[in-house]
Amino acid sequence: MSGSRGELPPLVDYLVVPAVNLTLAFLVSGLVVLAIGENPLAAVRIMLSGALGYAEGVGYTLYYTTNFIFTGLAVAVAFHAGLFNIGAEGQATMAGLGVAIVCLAFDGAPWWLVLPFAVAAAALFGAGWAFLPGWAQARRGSHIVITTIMFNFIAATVMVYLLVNVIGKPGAMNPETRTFAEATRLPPIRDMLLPLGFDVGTSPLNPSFFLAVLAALLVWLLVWHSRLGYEMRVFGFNPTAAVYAGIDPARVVMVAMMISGALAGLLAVNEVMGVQNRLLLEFVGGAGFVGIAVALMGRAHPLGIVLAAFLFGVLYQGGAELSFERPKISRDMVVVIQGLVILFAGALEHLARPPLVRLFRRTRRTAEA
Amino acid sequence: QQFQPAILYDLGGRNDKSFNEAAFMGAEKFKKDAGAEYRDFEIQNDAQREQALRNFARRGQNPIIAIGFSQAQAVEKVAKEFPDIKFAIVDMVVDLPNVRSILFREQEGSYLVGVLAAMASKSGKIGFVGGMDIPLISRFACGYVQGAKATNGKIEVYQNMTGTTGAAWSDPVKGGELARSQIDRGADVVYHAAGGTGIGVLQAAADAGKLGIGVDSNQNGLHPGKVLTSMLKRVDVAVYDSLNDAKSGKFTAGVKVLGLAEGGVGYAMDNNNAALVTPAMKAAADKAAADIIAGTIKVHDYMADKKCPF
Amino acid sequence: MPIAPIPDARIPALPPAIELVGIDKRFGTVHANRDIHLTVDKGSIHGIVGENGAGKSTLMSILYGFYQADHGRILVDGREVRIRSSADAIGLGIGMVHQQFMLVETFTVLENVILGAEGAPRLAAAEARARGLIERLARDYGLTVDPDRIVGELSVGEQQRVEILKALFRGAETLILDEPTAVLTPAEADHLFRILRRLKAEGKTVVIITHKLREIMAVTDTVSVMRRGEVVATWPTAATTVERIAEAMVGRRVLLHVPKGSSVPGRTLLAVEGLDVRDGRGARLVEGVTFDVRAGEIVGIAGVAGNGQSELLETIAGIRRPSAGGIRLGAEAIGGLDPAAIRALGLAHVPEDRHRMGLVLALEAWENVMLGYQDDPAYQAGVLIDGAAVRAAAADRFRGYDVRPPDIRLRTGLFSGGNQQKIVIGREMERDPDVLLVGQPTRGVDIGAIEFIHRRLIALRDRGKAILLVSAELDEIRSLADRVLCMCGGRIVGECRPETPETEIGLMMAGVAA
Amino acid sequence: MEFVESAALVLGSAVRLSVPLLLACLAGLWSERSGVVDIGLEGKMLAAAFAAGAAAAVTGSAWLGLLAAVLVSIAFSLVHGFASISQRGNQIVSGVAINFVAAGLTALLGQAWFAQGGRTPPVQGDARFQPIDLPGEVAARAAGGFGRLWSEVVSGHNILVYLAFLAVPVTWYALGRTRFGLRLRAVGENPHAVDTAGISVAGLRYAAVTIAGLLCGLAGTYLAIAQSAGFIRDMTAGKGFIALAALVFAKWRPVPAMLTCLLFGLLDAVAIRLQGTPLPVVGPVPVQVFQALPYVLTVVLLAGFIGRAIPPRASGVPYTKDR
Ligand SMILES: Nc1ncnc2c1ncn2[C@@H]1O[C@H](COP(=O)(O)OP(=O)(O)OP(=O)(O)O)[C@@H](O)[C@H]1O
Ligand SMILES: Nc1ncnc2c1ncn2[C@@H]1O[C@H](COP(=O)(O)OP(=O)(O)OP(=O)(O)O)[C@@H](O)[C@H]1O
Ligand SMILES: [Mg+2]
Ligand SMILES: [Mg+2]
Repeated sequence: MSGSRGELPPLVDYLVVPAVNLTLAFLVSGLVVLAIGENPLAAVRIMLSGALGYAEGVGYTLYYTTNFIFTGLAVAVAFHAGLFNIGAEGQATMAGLGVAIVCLAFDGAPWWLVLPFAVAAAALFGAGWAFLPGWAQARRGSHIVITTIMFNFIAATVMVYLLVNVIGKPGAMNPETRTFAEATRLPPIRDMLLPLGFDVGTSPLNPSFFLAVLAALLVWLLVWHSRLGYEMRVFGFNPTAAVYAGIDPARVVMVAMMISGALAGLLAVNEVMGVQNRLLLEFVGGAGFVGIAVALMGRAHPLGIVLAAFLFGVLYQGGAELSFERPKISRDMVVVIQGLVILFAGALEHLARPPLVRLFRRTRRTAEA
Repeated sequence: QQFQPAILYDLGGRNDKSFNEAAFMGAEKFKKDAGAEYRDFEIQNDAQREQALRNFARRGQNPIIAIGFSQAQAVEKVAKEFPDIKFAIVDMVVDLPNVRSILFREQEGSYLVGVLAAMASKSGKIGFVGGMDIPLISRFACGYVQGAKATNGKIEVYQNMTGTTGAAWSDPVKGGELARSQIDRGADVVYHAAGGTGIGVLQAAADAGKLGIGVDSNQNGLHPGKVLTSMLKRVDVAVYDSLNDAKSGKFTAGVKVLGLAEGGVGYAMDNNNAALVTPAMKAAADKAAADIIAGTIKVHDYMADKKCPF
Repeated sequence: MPIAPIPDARIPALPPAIELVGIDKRFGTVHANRDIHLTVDKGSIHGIVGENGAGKSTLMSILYGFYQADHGRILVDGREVRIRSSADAIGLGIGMVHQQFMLVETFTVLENVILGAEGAPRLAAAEARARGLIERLARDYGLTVDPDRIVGELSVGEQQRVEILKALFRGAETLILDEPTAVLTPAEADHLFRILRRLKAEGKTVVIITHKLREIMAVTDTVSVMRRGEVVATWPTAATTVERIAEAMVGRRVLLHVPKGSSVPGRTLLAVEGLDVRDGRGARLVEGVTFDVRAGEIVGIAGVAGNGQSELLETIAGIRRPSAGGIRLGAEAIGGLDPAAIRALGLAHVPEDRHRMGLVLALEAWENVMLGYQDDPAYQAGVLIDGAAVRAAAADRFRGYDVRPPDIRLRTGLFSGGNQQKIVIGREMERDPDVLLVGQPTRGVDIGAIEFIHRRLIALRDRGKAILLVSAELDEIRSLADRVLCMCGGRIVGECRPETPETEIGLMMAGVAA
Repeated sequence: MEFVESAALVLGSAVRLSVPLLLACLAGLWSERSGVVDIGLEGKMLAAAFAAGAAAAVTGSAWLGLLAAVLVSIAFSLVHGFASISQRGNQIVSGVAINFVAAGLTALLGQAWFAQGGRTPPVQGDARFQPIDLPGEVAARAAGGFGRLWSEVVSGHNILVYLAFLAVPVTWYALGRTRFGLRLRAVGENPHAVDTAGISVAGLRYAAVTIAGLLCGLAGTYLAIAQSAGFIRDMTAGKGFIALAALVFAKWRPVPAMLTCLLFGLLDAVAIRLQGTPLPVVGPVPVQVFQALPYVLTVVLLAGFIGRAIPPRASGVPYTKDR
């Protein structure tokens, strides 16, 4: 490849290149903004200040980031074991059920008491929903991509059934459970910071953000510093070598899928216990699919994932702000911008590299001369 | 307090050919009549409901009208934070002193189109296609069945729901196929309550030379001569009235239930379906409407007991 | 008396088939080829030797249009040409058999042969032509392969024939072979050389890269030696010796045969009895194999690749399950245990395919040092892996086994084959196993490294360990083993002393003397 | 007889439901057999559906709608190709991006141009692909019973349906029996082999993604102006992902792809038909049971009978000369 990694100073490689890519993405988006008669520079300013310019905006950005960290990590963990988990959406959906059951069962109990159980339930339900595709792949040779896609649909169906016929709130138009008691809800971070004298405004950001950061740390330890992670990577890169090394492929596949599902499931802690405070249909809202892009853009590394998730958080919050401020820029426009960013910063990430490499070679040569 | 109205649409968006669009139409009409500007916003995900409401409120928008039952929790929260601002919510009750809750008796309008469907049907079989198996949609279905059965005791009603994900509201292909399956089994009138999916239902009925029934807004014009009628849910009127009340200082909080009596629901007649609805049919429907208003016909509300006894 | 043609400056000689002038190539910071001048005469067999990483493959890949040189010119038949892609090279009558075969494993032989040279849009005509060619070559050269077999199911020797067929089908006048015999048995190699001589007789030119100096002496007319990206010598083969070539290659004197004392076998450490192995479809791969290996001896298994040796090793190591029979490691019955359990009992295994099995090329080198030993308590720190301990062990191995470059953080795939092999051998031998299974320990490895690996194996034996060695190199078997078993068709067909003449072992391997 | 007629109706429905899946699945097949993974099928189909709906609405011609759809879909394909072939980017990320851009852009332009909430105006008559009656249709229908099999299942579909099923043998032949197909399959298995055979890896892959674009164009057209009468936002409703699943199910082969898509269509049609009818013995069953049926059966079939599906070896891996 012309201009591969390693020919540039690390600083350039990890900071300048992504910055150039993002700039390109915004330039192209700017053309679209221009086409509908708005000022692209103003649009970028609104987007950035909406996402990062004030406490509440930051709160929203981080709230979205939380979701994307969970699903991004989920996809990445499976990825290290050579598995493509498209099922984070369904796993998170089912985890929502687990969280709701716990919260309803302990309704009224203080959140810090309920939280461990909710986390456990989320992980358990998510892992359980991922276990079957994992099992089918390991023992029956079914392809994980199909089974996880199918399990997404099945999860949606199960959820409608349960919410309409079993656990739904009586008399509600909407298939949803009753709302949890105030005490049981995860408090917004504002409530935790106000006593300390900070006001971050009203945003849905809640302690699950820390859970997400913790999860990223744990995934880092798991993948690069634990035996299981080592076995997963060996299997992911070279299944034959894994067998040679005495690693049981079926076990790795199932365990990796369950960890992946558990991580996806944690999203439900944020959404169900932290934000919606009730179980409702489609609360995952596509975060499972965004997780795929997050994981890949983050190169399946927790730090990368946190950064990519943050980028998507900025896009989501900044996008909302943008279409709020500039009614002409509809939410569809925002989707287009998100797509362009994924395209330029993700898929076309090498676009800027060869010119930069050439630039560096030239400067180096002039420096030598 | 200034008069600076704002509208918050549900996930379907401003132009969903359904109740969001009806709300938009009401606001537009008001804008034209009263010459007052308004702001609006289409959310992209659940988290934006509260955010958008609060953003409106902070900017001093007043009144703020939220469309759709899913907004209830957000309205409740934000309305508490801004007790001086007037809120209205469509399709759900939020019990606060500054919130007007507007409900519709969709079952009553559905009853009327059920009557028309039963009379228009030659085969004695009619169909219903819903978007998702949720209580609100079952309420449409149940009223429809009741009206049809009341007209023709032997009538058979096929019912289908499209799906279980958000895609269920935007899958005209599946909707068309559901309608076709009902038509293949003999149905010759098909009523839909399925958003964008319903476009496919009406299309399939028209393609097969059968009749469709539209929903929410007047969809008769989609296939002139092929859409028997549309069940109207006058969200436009509700929005218009709320804006008007607020402007003229007559805004009241509390629950407003809009049924036939209040002109909140009904069935659509226009040039497109004039030839389809015979005077006898129209008379029967109008009689039923009068009886419902008079209370001699009780239309069952599915939401009351989650059952449809017909 | 026939007189050999002597080049005469007065008669205009035929232009050389290939002339490389000042070829220079860098990969990033690596200077793979430095100002190379090389002339290959028409109708000759030209050998190229050099250590792993000397730049041989790179040079030939430039000639074949796979890489572009940074500087330099190429002349074909005396005309300067520009080779920008393999298509250009093919058009100039250059064919190449790559070190890593460029075959589509899911295709049939026929499909592989015609790929890129199909002629008409419909395949039928090309297939018929290829069938004809395959038949003719089978007749003329004994280059037999079943045109309708799936390539992935062929033995490496057969796959190589497919590669040669591909080149000939495209009308190659100059044929480049990159380490063609690394994976062949002596008989297959001899077969190949007969074919090469036939090609030469027909006026074609052959360039052959190899690590086996014996082969250089046997088939080439001219030999060029490369070291660190440069051509350091070119000689008429007849005018040089193995020792001179080896010295030019490595830059020091090399022992081509590692001396070894006679063995003092002790107690039986590995005993295999009546072992049967079947594949998924129930076909027998190993049949009724019985033998033992005792402390302090190296037992060699000779055999043509694909006769059950690999499966035998894999079954002993626990990668495959035996369908019948027993395996004992010391006193323990290990038949049917999994690889981790068997390893824990003191068996180590150098698999024959390091890329496929022995290493994970995408991992950093130090991570491969714990492959198979990830459960070792020495590598654990609480619930986590003790990275520092593993890296320390890795650095130690790298020093002890002279792995170059000694960078344990480098991605494993970036090491040359010889050095990758040293990583595997170091890992397995340093566990001080009672029994070591070794498959093809020096495949594709340069002579310097071969010497090193052989020394290590003998040293292990002398420490009273049992070694079971599978190799396609009869030379290797004969110089290392204390006893030789011949395998054919999944059975042990005979046992002999390593001094037994090569031809006799060869016959046994073919199943004739059984 | 009545059973046969019901079966005929369900089968007819299965055929119609399977067509968009089949076209998208074949598109994925072409792309992935060449080594380019394509999870942007959904987006391309959606973009094509919009282009078809918009062009047909404006020009009044279904064929111009088709042309526009194909061009737009190919344009998206080429973007994906540029990212994954020339730029060696991550193919999945690129596919995700395509899906985002298509979803946003169709709604955006739809609203900007037609102001109907991202819908295109409904089309009628020549702006739509109409059913084609094959010979004997009327007689077969009149005959009832098995005649209905002819009239419902075989006859009376629009041209795109026949094109879709024609694309199967064409794909089979082109992949299996032609020079182009041989090279294309080779590049998906081992691009090094193709490169060293003097054939352009990039050229082949671009050709493959272009064909994928063409087929997605047909699929989108079918959705918008054959099966429906206009574009509606998000109208692909996940079919691109189901097609992807079908592709794996079919192990990347054309004839099994057709059978799989027909199976998926059939499961869907049966689920539609059974919804709301009480089952013998069990009695009334929640709708969701039937709605989940196709997905559950797919999983069961996959786990029970299909066995391991091995993708083309080089798929998803950008081609570089170094190892
Ligand atoms: N694709 C590549 N990218 C970067 N560097 C390369 C590449 N291929 C080869 N090299 C460098 O070029 C040098 C020569 O490699 P080459 O493969 O030509 O050696 P070789 O003589 O064929 O070795 P061997 O005997 O092991 O086959 C190596 O040391 C390596 O550093
Ligand atoms: N992509 C690459 N980047 C940098 N160096 C490389 C690359 N590929 C190979 N090399 C270098 O090329 C040299 C030779 O590698 P090569 O793979 O040819 O070894 P080899 O002995 O031929 O292996 P084998 O015989 O097992 O195929 C090594 O020094 C290695 O470091
Ligand atoms: Mg080499
Ligand atoms: Mg080598």
